[in-house]
Amino acid sequence: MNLIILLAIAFGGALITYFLGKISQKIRDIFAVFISLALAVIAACFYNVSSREIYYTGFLDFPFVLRVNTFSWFFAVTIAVIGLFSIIFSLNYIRKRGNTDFYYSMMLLVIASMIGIVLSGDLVSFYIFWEIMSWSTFLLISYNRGPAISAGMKYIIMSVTGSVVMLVGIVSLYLHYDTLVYTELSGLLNNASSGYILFIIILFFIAFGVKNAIWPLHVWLPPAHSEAPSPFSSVLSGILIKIGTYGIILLIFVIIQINVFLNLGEGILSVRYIISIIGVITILIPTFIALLQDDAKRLLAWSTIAQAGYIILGIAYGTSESVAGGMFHFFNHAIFKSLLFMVVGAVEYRTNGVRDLNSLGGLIKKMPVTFIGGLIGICGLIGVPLTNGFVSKWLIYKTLILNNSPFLAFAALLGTWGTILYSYKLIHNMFLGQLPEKYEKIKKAPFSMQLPIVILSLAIIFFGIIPGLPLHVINSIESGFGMEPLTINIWGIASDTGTINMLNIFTAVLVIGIMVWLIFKVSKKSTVIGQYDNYAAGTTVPKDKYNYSVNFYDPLCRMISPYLKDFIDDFYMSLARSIKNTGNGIRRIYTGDVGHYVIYIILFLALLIFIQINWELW
Amino acid sequence: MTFLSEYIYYIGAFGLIFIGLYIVLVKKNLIKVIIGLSIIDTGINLFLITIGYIRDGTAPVFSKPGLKANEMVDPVPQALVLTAIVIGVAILALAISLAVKLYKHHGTLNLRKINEQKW
Amino acid sequence: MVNPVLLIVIPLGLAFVVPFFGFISKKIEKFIPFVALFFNLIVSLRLFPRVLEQPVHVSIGGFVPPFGINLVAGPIGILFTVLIALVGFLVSIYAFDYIKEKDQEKYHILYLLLLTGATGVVLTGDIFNLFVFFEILCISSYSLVAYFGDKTSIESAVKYLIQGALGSCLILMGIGLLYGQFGTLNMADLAGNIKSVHSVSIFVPLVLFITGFGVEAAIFPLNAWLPDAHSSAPSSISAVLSGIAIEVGLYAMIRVVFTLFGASSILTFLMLLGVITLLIGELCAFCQENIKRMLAYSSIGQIGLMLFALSIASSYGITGGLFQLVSHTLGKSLLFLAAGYMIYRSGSMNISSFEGMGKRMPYTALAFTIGAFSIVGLPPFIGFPGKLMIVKAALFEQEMLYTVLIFFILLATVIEGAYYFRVVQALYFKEEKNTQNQKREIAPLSILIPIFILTGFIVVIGIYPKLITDVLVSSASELLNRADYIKSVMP
Amino acid sequence: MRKLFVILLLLIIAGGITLSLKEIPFGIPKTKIGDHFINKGVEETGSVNIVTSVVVGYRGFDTLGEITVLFAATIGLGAVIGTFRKNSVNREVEAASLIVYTGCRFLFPVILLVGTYIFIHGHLTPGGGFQGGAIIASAFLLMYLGCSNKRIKENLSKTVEMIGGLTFIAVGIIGLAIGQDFLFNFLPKGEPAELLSAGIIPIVYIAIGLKVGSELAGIIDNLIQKS
Repeated sequence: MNLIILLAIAFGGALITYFLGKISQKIRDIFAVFISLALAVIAACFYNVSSREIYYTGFLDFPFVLRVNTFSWFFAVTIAVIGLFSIIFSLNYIRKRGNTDFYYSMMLLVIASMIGIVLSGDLVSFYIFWEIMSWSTFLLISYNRGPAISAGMKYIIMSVTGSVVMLVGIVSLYLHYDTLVYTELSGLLNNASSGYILFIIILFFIAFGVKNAIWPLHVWLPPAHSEAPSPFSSVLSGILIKIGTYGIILLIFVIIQINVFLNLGEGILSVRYIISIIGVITILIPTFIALLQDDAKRLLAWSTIAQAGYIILGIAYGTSESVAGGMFHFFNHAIFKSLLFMVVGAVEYRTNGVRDLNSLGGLIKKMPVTFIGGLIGICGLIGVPLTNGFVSKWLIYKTLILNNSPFLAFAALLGTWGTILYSYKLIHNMFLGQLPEKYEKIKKAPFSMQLPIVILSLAIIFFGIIPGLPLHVINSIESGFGMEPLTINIWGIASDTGTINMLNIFTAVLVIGIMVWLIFKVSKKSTVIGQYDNYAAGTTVPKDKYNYSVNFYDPLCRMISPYLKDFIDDFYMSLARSIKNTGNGIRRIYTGDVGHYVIYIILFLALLIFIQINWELW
Repeated sequence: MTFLSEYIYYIGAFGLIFIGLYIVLVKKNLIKVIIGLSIIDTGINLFLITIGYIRDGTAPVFSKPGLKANEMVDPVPQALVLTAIVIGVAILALAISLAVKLYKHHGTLNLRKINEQKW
Repeated sequence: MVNPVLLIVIPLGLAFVVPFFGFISKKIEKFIPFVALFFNLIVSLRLFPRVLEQPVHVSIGGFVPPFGINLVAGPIGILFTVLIALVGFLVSIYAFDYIKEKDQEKYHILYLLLLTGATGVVLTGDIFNLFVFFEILCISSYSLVAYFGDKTSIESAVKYLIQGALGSCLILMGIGLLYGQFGTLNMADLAGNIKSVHSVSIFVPLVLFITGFGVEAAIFPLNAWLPDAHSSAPSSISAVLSGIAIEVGLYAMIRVVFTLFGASSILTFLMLLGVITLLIGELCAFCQENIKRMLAYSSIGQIGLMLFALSIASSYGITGGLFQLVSHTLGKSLLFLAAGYMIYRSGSMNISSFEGMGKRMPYTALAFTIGAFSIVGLPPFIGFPGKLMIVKAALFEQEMLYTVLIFFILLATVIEGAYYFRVVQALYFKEEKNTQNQKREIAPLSILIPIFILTGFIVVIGIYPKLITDVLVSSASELLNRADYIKSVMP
Repeated sequence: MRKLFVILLLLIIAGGITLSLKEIPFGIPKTKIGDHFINKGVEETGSVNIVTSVVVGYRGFDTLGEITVLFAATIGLGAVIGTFRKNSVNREVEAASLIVYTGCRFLFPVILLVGTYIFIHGHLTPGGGFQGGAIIASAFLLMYLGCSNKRIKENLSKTVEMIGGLTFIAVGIIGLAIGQDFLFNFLPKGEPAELLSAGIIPIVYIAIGLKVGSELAGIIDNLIQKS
């Protein structure tokens, strides 16, 4: 199987979907699912294949290269699988909406361009796919209309800013080294001055940081994630922003090489340390901002930023364990965050678009499968043992502690603590507590929504118990980058600095679980009580008047909220306003009076002559 | 007075051009501006003719035998002026027609007041 | 043997006989520009391979230059001719249904004359002849801007005429000064005499030319006519004005600066001017609510970008600038055509009146979107290679100034993106306010065909830029090799 | 304020131009192509009026452009003015007195004759197509002024204009067709200073004369009738 065929299927599928939809909606749906399934299968077939092909040379003397190795395979498969699930999830979610041809076509285009990004073997084709991804994402984010429009605008402006900056970096690399193919480029920067490397790092980091929502560049993410259609939010949050992570890994490990990267700068001012600090900031601030949110999707959006912080922290820290942790966390986050967005999406679908946590509640009985999915999802997010999030976070903490970075480790732990708080708020306010009366007749989510939720939940548990599978892949990626490999077995990691064996933990938990279950079974002291069967000062509580979920964590929130104002967002907005004002000021020169215009002409003429006569400049 | 006799033609031609420019730049009335443009045109035509002039030269027409070729003025600027005049007329005609229409729409020819199209 | 002079003469002849066809049937008239420009397209494409080997020189009337007038059909000239013929051809199809006024005859004649003038400007090798054709271009565009005859269009046309006529006067003055000094009008002959622009006597004509052509090329601060004129002309004319007329102005300016004067010392200034033009154009466009004014200001910005790239004066820079020129010609014509039809349907030029157009006119809206993305420089459309080449050319110089300027340019690109994306959002993602008009209205075929063809070019060249880069490289070398030009005309 | 500023600007430009005029001394023979035209013009084009040989011969292409400019202006003027035709009321013009009326009618053919003479003899005496055309147009202007009931037949004037333009281009293309350049002087040049000499020049000049005459008359007609 050829890489170019894979891309052709991906892009061709996106196009054909649009026109199929004009014929029949059903065929289009089946076709879209089929295409994304085919992508996932074909991408999976490239396991352990390492190949590289030049597919096109006509573009301004830049050869276009496609390549696949374990690194890009890992990302490609994740993208294709999550893409498949969200397409399946969309089937019901999007059915009643207008312009569905456009939706599916763009969805497939986003997936295709992301696969293109990870499979491209040179920076120009990388950039081209990157931009296609940017604008197709923009169109999808704006799909929901209303507030989505400004969200999309924010996204595309920041994204374009980032990518033009990256373009400068790419062209500069080309002019210095005369090639943009990764394999030829890697190692060439060894001899470059550290100033130049820093220049390149900053340029690329702005671009990737925007996509990855690293702290000062994150402002587009919360509105975009919350306003996009939910299946797309799960793609957006699960994988699209991780394309930024891919870029950062590419930059650090392939283009610059890890040893050069680690030696940039000294001590606290080293580039590695600064980026780690940024990663920690990206964990801390958004985590607590997430706590303040009342909109389920916005909460998850902030959580996404925070989790991206873990990934950046792990990768930028640069030891083989932390990098493994970062990459594994990328994988895990893709699973549980897309799961959580689907859960919220399912609730939103059934409640006709309600995402406000204060007005939901008690849906556990109505949508049990969705609840279980949500529960497993937040367990993964928090990093409860036996879920995949545990292993990746453990790897990151361990390496931070072992390498004498207690502050970073502490901050990361603090982040996890915050994660617990907001995750609980999310699950509680949606599924637990009292069921509002208006949701009495709510039905459980349709099959096409439950299927991805169930599969992703199982995946969380599966990879939590057998982390060796993905870690094995990550290990071979790392050895491909020339890093020291970890010792891995199927149940976890066995190294001299610390061992983790999920089989032991699994057994322990299983035993404890059975014991607890037995005790409850034997004692039989507890009785199940209906939701309205409770007392308050002798009278029953009227329905819908009493809701636990409003003002959750109120004292804490009141305490921290003054510090968590999004200054960055304000800054960008005022920047935009000032540009607009400048434009408004400048266009006053076109006064509408033709007398002024001719004076401009003569002024220009006179000025040039004056300069030449006086200073003989030219 | 040699200075004047040397340069009087240039002074005249450019004098017209600058008068025209001044009118275009300062006057408010569209008709005056059009006249200004026309004056600039005339000035340039004069200037072109002046360039081709040869002292005591005759018109470059061999209308009768015995005319010496080296006493004739340069024919090229004359040809250019012929063209330039026609172009000037063309612009003038178009400008006048626009002025007529402008007056019908706005009821004024004051260019300072006709500024709906701006910014 | 195809003679380049046919490119000018045949359309001219056809323009003269339009009234004759009008006597037969009023319906035939609108096909005349179509036929003429199709002819031009074929001829210029057939000339292309020959021109790439060696520029074709034609002298008029059998008089060798510098005595007669000569046409120089170099790569750059034929490149422009093809562009003019192509866009003109497509727009003439568009006009079949778009122009519905009574006096169609005059529209078609003027339209054909405008494009003929543009063709003459890019082919001629004689500075006064260039001026004459330039005047044809200008006069027909003045009248076409006023074509609707309503309040705004007359006002814009008057302002355009005053500024344009002033510019022409300056050019003529410059020609006079040059003729006075060198006694010749042939560009190659003049160029052979001009060694440097340092002395005031050479510099003044240069400045006069820059200012004069700059008015038509819409360089800041000479561009005040453009937003008015482009926004109040019929949309088909706006497409041609924005896609061809200002580019031809830029061509004339660059030709004069590079070939006639060889003024390398002034290039840095022009480059700065280009960046300023770009920034001002984009900032002004950013604040517009009127779609056609927005597009017009965006054209100013794009001209600035082209001027910047061309003024880098390296092979990379000129190639990039010319690529940008091609991409702007295609993209902006497409935008004006698509926007024009949407305006025609919604009856308002306000961006907010475009809301919901994505549903009502799906194909036109799609074409507009692609055009907008292309102008912003997103792949896989034609704007991207242009942007890439310009960045490459600027960074290749390895100077701090260029790096700083390129960041300004990219900032302007972002601003440009901002306002184009806003329109795209309005097309697709905003609910239409008056709901009774929700039915789909597919535009007539004569509107869709040019739009589709332009879209096709934008995508195809965007994916496969090699189609035109070879031509651009040889055009760049023609502009850069002044000595070769002189030698080839005046052996 | 504005005036002062403008004067300042103009002074700067005047300074620049003065400096550059130093290179163009007045009244001294200096042109390269001009000498060539004077010395070789008669021989090469057969026209004794060198200006004509330049206008129609050496720089014939300019002339083609020039009549196109005029053509564009005429059409443009028609387009601009013409859109108002509907609402314009036919104003009652007081008829001219008999003397003026008769005088105009008497002068009309004479002026036409003069104009025709001038453009036919363009290659022999000062004058030519533009001048002749302008004189012809003035005849029509006189008619408009003096005899308000007389009008140009629009179709006739269009036809004349078209024939003029086409003749010019056809003559040019014939030169191309016989394997030479555009506007090549393919006819025998004849004896200089004869009426039938100078090859295509008289033909072209007649064409120009017709075209310019009808165009200018058209402009006058448009301005008088429709404004």
